[in-house]
Amino acid sequence: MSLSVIYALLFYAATLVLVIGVARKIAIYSKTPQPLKIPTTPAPLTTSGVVWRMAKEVAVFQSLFKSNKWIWLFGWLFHVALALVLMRHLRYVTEPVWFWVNWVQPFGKYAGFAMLAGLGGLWLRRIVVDRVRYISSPSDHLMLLLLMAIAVSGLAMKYVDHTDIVALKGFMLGLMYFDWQPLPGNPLLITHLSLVLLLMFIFPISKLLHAPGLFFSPTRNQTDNPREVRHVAGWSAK
Amino acid sequence: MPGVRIMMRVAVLLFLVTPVWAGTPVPEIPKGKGQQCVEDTAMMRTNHMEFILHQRDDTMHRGIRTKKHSLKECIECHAVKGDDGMPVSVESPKHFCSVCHRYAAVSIDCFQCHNSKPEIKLTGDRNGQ
Amino acid sequence: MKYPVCREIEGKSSAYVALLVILGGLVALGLGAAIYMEHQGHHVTGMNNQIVWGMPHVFAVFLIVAASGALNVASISSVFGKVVYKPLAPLSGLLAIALLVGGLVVLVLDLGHPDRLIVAMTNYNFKSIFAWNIFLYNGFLAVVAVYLWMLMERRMNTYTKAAGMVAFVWRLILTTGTGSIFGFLVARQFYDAAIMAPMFIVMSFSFGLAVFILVLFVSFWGTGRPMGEVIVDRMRSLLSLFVLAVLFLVAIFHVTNLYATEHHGIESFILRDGGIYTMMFWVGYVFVGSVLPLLLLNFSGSSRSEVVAVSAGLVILGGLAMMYVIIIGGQAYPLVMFPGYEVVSDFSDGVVNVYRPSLPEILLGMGGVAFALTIVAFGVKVLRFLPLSLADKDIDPHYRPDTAGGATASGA
Amino acid sequence: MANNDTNIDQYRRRFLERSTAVLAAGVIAPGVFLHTVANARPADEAVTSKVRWGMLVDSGKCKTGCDKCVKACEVENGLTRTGRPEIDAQWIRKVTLKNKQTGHTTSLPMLCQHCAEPPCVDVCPTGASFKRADGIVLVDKHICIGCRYCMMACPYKARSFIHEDITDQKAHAPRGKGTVESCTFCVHRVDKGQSPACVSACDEGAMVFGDMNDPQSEISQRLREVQSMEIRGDLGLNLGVRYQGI
Repeated sequence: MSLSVIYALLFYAATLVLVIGVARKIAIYSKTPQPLKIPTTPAPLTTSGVVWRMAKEVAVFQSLFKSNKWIWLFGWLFHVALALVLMRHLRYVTEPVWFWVNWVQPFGKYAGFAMLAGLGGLWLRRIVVDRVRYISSPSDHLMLLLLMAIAVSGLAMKYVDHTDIVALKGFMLGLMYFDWQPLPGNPLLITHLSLVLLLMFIFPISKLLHAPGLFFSPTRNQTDNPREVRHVAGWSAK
Repeated sequence: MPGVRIMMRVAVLLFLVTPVWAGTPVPEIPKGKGQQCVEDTAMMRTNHMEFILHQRDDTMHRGIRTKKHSLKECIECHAVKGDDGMPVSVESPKHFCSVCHRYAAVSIDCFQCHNSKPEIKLTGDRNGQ
Repeated sequence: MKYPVCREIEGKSSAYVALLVILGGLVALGLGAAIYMEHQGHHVTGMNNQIVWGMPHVFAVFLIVAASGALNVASISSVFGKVVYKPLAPLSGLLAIALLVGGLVVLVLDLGHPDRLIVAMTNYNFKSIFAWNIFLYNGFLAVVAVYLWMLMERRMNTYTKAAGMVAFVWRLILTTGTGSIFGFLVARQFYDAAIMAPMFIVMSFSFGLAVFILVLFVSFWGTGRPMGEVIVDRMRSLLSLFVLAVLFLVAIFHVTNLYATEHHGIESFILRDGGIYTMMFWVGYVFVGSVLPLLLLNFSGSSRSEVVAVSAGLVILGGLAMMYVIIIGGQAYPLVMFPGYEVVSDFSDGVVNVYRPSLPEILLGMGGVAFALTIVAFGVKVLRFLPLSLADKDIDPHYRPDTAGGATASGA
Repeated sequence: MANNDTNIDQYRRRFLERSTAVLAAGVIAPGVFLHTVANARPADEAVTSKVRWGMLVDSGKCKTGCDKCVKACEVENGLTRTGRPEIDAQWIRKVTLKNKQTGHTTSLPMLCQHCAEPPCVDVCPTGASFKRADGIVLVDKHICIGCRYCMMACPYKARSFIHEDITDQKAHAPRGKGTVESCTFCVHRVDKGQSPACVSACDEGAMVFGDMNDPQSEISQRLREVQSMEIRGDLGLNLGVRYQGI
């Protein structure tokens, strides 16, 4: 089997694992009982207040900011940069490319470096700070290293050894149209794609599930109205 | 489980709207004049910017005016004619550079200053002196 | 005396929200103006091939000069050990960063190619004072950020003095660099003078303090935090001193020029025949920006915070007028290429160059100011920059309740 | 593939055209180009500081009201007028001088003086303003950020900022919005062994162009013979453009 076929099949498999895996986790989260009202105060009293609070959590990591400035700095830097980088990558799966992706493009280019800096800071923390090193498991380190390796291989393609991105886009679109196109055999590209595939495979069983998990945090997503509304959830509902 | 049912419906819907019948959109790269580009095609596809960049600095700062990697020669050789028989500018999606650069959403700065069309030669190259 | 404590402002009042909305609107207008200028090209501005730097540069240079001056209060506290100023140091640092960022944004957005900012960061010509300034500006941001960290995180407090010292030296070099942008221009009659650097340093003291006073007082009025007479009086005398110092150096600058016959042309242009520039100089800078505030600060018989705030506002207006005279006036006067000859050409040789500021330019400049203030307004909400109290009993080591009378908390 | 064939034919025809042009130039050049400049440098050879290009302007021969040099420059480099002179690019301009004491008037062309110590190069933050080894001062528009500090620094007002979008540039004179430009001494012509367009266009023989480092060149001989001056010589910039008869 040729490289292109192997990677095409891998991409389908990885997508299935990612989508089904994360969906399954979300289903589990949604069924997990939340027996008590435990929003951390000061908490919003209305649903729209909760939406606003969640929006701030998602966009600026508010509670992290309040608890630790350094983790916030590196973490937020990494996530925002990642968002930009992902938007930049949309050009490989849209034709014609959405107009706003063209605008994001130049920023996404430098966001790669910011992403690496953020990850580097987070990893440094796990090495340098005694208490954090003690509680860090191998998987904590490995996830950071995997993300850093993805960033480095991506940046290397941009700045060191170019790859034929027109052919690459053909390959990616080919996957979507079920009309497979050849994948350029550039070693850096293969490395980059393999690492991303790995990430997709392990995402549903990794700590990266904090992404959907955030929305299910009872301390964040509950309204502070235990006296006004009777709280009924989970096992206590029966 | 209503959640799972909804997700399955969405999955089916996504599958339905995916245009399986259409072929993958790939750019049709116009052929240049002559038999062969100045470098191997695969090399040009990945590294043309490096060649042009290197030549640009050599020409600009050191006065080296060899033609092999000169942008002017790229434009001459790869000009694409429009409906009116005249070479099209980079604004046109048919322009040699535009075809791929639009596809890959990579902006080109060259043509803010450089002409993207070959010079119209009236009496050859001898209007000097 | 209690240890001075800074706290975030609550930032939920409708006045605060309104402030953010207004500032945000101004920033959006400025950004829109910049996009318009870049898209159309600079022909939509008042700038042309004779007056190459215009309104954006007046605002940008003012903001950059004021930025280094805004750090003064922090320096006085950390470097020179004046306890009274200690609670003001964090705000001073924040304002310094905000003003510099605001100024740089304006400068960058006015470039012919703001998209090539990365080129400016990766290609350096070390003979250019401009390239040095890029280092100095970025370095200033980093140095002040570290200084704020040392200042605001308790376990780092021991390094505050060292970091404050570095920041202080850095800001002096930075303003020297800004002044030298003009001082190194051998071609132009009005620039090309070594005194530009010290003059800019003193200007930074004055303009920076004026901006600091306004921001401080307004935020105290807005939050209802108590402010005593001691701090207001310190600000009053400090501003008065700086305004006087600038006036002195400006006078020296012109007197030196007037002594050399070669410079009589440009001096009579600025001081006597320059129309708008002469007006800007005498009315804008000398009267409104210097004499009036000096009178208010020293002879109005009042050291109420309102009087000091109004004076600070006048100093800022005078500062902008001075920047206009230096930057635009200096370019309006024709280049002297052929001494002793009358020069005529179809390219504005030998005539006073005309400049009409356009709306987009002004909006861009205002946008930069608004952006700087947005950073401050947002900064005091999310981090502990603003002191809880500047009442005499909280900050003055020599405070004795019996002698202070009823003067405490008068400012609020 | 008829289309392809014609392409190849065109390619061949052009190739032949060029070869003959080069051949002809090689044969005729020694005679025709004698009064212009030294032999053209091979295309793959870098410029060196052995050569210093310079120009001598004889203001005595320069006629008031004549602007052939200005027009030639515009045609050669594709400079177009926008109708708003304050933002028009001006690489070379005619200046009329009137002595305030004596009333004597002189006319002369002003252009980039191609200083040996150019202030524009000193102040440029990115190094976009640079001097080629052979003394020609240029703007590398690829790294020009459009800050206009060089325009502030130039004692001769020789530089222009491009205020608008430009299309259909000459292939040998790329220029675009947001960058600064100035007289290039027609570097593309000089590299081919020709004189700048303005010099070729001047019927009065008021402009001489050549290698100031070569004692045998016409410009060096003239500079030895006649009294010449540099504009704002007080700045000590060692100019590549000298004036005679001011």
